[in-house]
Amino acid sequence: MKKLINDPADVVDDALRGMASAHPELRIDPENRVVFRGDAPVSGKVGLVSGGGSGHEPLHGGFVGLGMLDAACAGEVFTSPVPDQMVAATKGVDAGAGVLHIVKNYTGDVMNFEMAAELVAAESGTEVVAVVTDDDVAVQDSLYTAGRRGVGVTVLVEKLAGAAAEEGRPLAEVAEVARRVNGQGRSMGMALTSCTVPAAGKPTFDLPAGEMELGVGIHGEPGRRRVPLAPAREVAEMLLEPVLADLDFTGGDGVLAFVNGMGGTPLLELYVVYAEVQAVLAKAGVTVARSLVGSYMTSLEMAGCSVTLLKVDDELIRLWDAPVRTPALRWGV
Amino acid sequence: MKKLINDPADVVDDALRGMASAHPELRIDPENRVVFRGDAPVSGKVGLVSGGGSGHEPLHGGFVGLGMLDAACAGEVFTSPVPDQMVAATKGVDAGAGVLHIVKNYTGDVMNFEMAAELVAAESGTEVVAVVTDDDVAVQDSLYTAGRRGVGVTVLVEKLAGAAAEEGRPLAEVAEVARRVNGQGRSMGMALTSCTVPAAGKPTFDLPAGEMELGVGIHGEPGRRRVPLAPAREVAEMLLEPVLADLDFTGGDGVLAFVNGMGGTPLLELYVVYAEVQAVLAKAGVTVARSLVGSYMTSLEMAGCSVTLLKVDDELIRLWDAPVRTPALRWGV
Amino acid sequence: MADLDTDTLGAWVREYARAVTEHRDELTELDSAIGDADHGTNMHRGMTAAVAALDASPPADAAALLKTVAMTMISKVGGTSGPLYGTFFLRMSGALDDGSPAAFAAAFRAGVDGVVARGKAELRDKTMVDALLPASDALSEAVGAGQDLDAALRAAADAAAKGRDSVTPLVARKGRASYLGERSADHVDPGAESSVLLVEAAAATLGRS
Amino acid sequence: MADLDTDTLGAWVREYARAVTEHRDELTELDSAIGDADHGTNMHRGMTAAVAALDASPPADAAALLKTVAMTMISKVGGTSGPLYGTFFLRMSGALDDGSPAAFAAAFRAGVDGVVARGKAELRDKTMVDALLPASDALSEAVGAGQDLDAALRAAADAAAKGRDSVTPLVARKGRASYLGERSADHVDPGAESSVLLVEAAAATLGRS
Ligand SMILES: Nc1ncnc2c1ncn2[C@@H]1O[C@H](COP(=O)(O)OP(=O)(O)O)[C@@H](O)[C@H]1O
Ligand SMILES: Nc1ncnc2c1ncn2[C@@H]1O[C@H](COP(=O)(O)OP(=O)(O)O)[C@@H](O)[C@H]1O
Ligand SMILES: [Mg+2]
Ligand SMILES: [Mg+2]
Ligand SMILES: [Mg+2]
Ligand SMILES: [Mg+2]
Repeated sequence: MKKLINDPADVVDDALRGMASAHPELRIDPENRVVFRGDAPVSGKVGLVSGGGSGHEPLHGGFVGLGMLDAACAGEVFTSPVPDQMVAATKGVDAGAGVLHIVKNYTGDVMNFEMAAELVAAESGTEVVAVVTDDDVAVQDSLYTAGRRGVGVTVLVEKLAGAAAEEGRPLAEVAEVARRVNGQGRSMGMALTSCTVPAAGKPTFDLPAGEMELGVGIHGEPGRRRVPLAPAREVAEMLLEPVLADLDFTGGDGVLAFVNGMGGTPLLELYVVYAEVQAVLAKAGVTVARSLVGSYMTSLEMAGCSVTLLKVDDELIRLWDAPVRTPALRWGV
Repeated sequence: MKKLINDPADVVDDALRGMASAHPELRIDPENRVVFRGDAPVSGKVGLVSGGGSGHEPLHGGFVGLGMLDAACAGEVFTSPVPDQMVAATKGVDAGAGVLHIVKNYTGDVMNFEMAAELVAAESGTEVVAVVTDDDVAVQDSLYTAGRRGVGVTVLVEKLAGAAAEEGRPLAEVAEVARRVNGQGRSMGMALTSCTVPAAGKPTFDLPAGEMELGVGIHGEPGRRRVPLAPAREVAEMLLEPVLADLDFTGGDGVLAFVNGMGGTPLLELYVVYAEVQAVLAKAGVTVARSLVGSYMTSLEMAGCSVTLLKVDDELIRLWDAPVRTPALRWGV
Repeated sequence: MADLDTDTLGAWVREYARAVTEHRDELTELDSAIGDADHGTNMHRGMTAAVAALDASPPADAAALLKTVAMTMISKVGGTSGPLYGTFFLRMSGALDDGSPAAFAAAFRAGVDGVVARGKAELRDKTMVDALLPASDALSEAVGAGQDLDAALRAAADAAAKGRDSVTPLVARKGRASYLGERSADHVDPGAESSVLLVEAAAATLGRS
Repeated sequence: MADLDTDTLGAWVREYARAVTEHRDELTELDSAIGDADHGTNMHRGMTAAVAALDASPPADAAALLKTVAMTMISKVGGTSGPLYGTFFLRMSGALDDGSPAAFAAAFRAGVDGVVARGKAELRDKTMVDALLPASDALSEAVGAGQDLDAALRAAADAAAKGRDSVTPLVARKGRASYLGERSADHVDPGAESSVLLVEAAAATLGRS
């Protein structure tokens, strides 16, 4: 295992220490491993809390700030944070207008956030609403699975619901934006290599030269099937085909197209993929209204990418363009 | 070789195509492989042109926009662009106030920019000044080398000289800022893995498990020496020791500390490194005034990092904080 | 054989902590194949912390002991196993009546019911439930039939192992492994394996006490 | 033996293009060891484009031919080798007088002087100059001594190869390889190798014409 870390057991604490130094505009609670907006709780504003296992940086801590999250809980690598962290985050951002939990659909994340909400309900009058993201079309959303995973759309939910909250809208409306974004977004990912969980010390799976995994998630879990390595052009088709089959993205005000790097894939390649995604969408009659290209929701050093499409309308475009000031997404301010 | 590309020969053109789609605010000349600010030439403003081999993204194309570069020339992977590109870029950004060429100190880059400047001088009255960056302390700056390489400080020169140009300052002053930044900045890099040049098809060098290269550049070139893998704490010391030995960074208004990822290293690890860099600096009595952590000047999918320190003063801090709107660095606007 | 008390239950917890540490890499390896390569790390972190918590402030009684283990799992593990094993010990703690084998069997059943309520897994979904439920059934049945705790826990451990093995060929329908579809078949479920270790630890300590 | 003309010089350029294509991977391999793994790709891209440019609009005379090669190298290669080989052909083009061996030798020297002027490398810096300069000296000397072009170019090719080999044990002092310090010793310089191919291509074509 070749990593720039100290003891694998300390990697999350060490990284939070680095984040705290590098981002004095954030407030980091090292005990609870919560990254707060420096000015949280923001009076009158609905608080947005998310969190999940570490190893997906900049998600979620890198999305804390004006116009996005109020707090993010960092779990161990690829392990959901614990309820105590979520309770601390929820209390820390509660300004009386209620708190939205943005939860990626993984059994552990859902259960821990549920327990946190139960604890908050028992302890205080804070109103908490949870929205679960589940946009990964690689997984069948059926009784025979844990449901679709929450992947790329989570970043978009955090931005768009964050903008809605920043406008001073009430909890129900902010939650509604989050739910709508999740409902209108779909993703599909692939990997060229596995990643290595620091504490495990070796790659989670073997991926021989000449092969790639289709339908991977963001935890180094193997995908749905293994296929021969293909040019970016075909990869774009393989990723978009199930996405476009799952939801009609044509017409309307177009889509937000998001090509996400898994961590080990250079930006040069992500732009190559984006060019091919554009081409596939143009052929399918899908108009791109906004785009995002970069490594925003990663799986440690895994090489690969995912594509997320979100149907947008005037309101979502306005919320997307609204000011945001976080370590990883910043504009308009 | 596992890459998200089509034909290795097309990788630069394909990526520029993707950039053009993803960033409608830029104007990309695909023939000349030049990324322009959408509003170039900006009336009354000194034009800033840089460029270099591809494979270092977001450098340089990702730094084109308000407050930074006016144009960037993309060469083949790890190969300096050709004079024709630089001539096209220079003409395209010339608004009468002259043009600054920001050139990383590599023999090829320097010669091609020199030839371009000769061509521009022969063809037009455009005043061109070149500033060469050479901040890499891994290389001895002596008669027996090609001089120190231009690495991390180049990003800072582009930001700070770009802000000076945006203020409407004359070419001589903008060039002076660029030279001052280069003179006050030092860097040192390391690699955990090699990268693979697409056209070469295999890793440039072998780096066995348990070993790392110290003093690497950003072209997958082997470093100065190979040492056993060490914890982030020691890596930070090994990188900073020669940097701090080369220039006195104590006192004054402190430094801008820049931890740069080489492409294949996840942000989680960069923050771990940043935490250790902070600790070393604190012990050495160096105050951090500003910081930057991320993969801004990469070497394809190489795993590793570099550390750059820049001595700053009030003026440089003001220029750093000035608005910038580019794909990869954006704030204040 | 003495009734179960704080010491004997403490021995169970310590033995389980030892076992998950011994099998840490194996559990993580199982989780690499059909999950995210953290189950051994998770269980090790949680049980080590549980033992440390017991050492730091020795619990007043058996219920307090189980509650300490529960709260430590819930606040130190995260992921799927943290809430589930946490709920298991929490419900056991609440249900434990006296130190009799019957009380233990009833508390164990309450714990397993808690896991099912929290995780909503059914038998043959290929989760820890496939080891825990048969174990609980075997334990209750043996105790009900008047067997001593030693024999009853041995039967429970056998049933847990049989349950784990019976779902190995199946396709997972809950948790991360379900994302793999057909590819999850013919792999041992890591949570079922850690549950087998839990019951074996009980047999190795409580049964002999 | 006929004097050098557009056709024979064209044959040289085409043979060189063929040779760098044949040795592309080898040149890149040499550049991997002490550089950035692109020299073969660079030379292949440039010379293939040069041949295509000659095919697209056949040059009027020998000077025009060399100028087309020069401008193509300068505008298609980049890196270090683009400006240097471009300058070589550009200076040759400007210096070529008539089709005599003496004129060729003088033009070749002008080309090499151009490389030295542009790159400022000295002998034993371990660059292409260590192949080109001895080749130029040998060529001038042989032609001056009245040898025919065939023999003169063979002597030049031998001198280029000897020059390349003589610097292999040395530490590079120019270009990317100089960054490696001591680690650059005992590696063949890729540019010296591509220069040997250039002179060998001349011997294989011009010498026999
Ligand atoms: N819904 C569920 N109910 C009961 N057990 C479950 C459920 N989902 C998953 N599990 C168990 O959890 C185990 C995985 O635990 P762990 O790896 O620690 O958590 P995570 O999957 O969050 O990484 C699985 O092997 C399975 O036995
Ligand atoms: N200053 C110089 N003068 C002459 N030749 C040089 C000089 N610097 C480097 N070279 C030659 O250039 C070769 C490398 O060319 P190439 O790999 O195409 O360019 P780059 O080094 O820019 O990647 C070296 O092997 C060396 O022979
Ligand atoms: Mg996990
Ligand atoms: Mg090069
Ligand atoms: Mg797991
Ligand atoms: Mg090279």
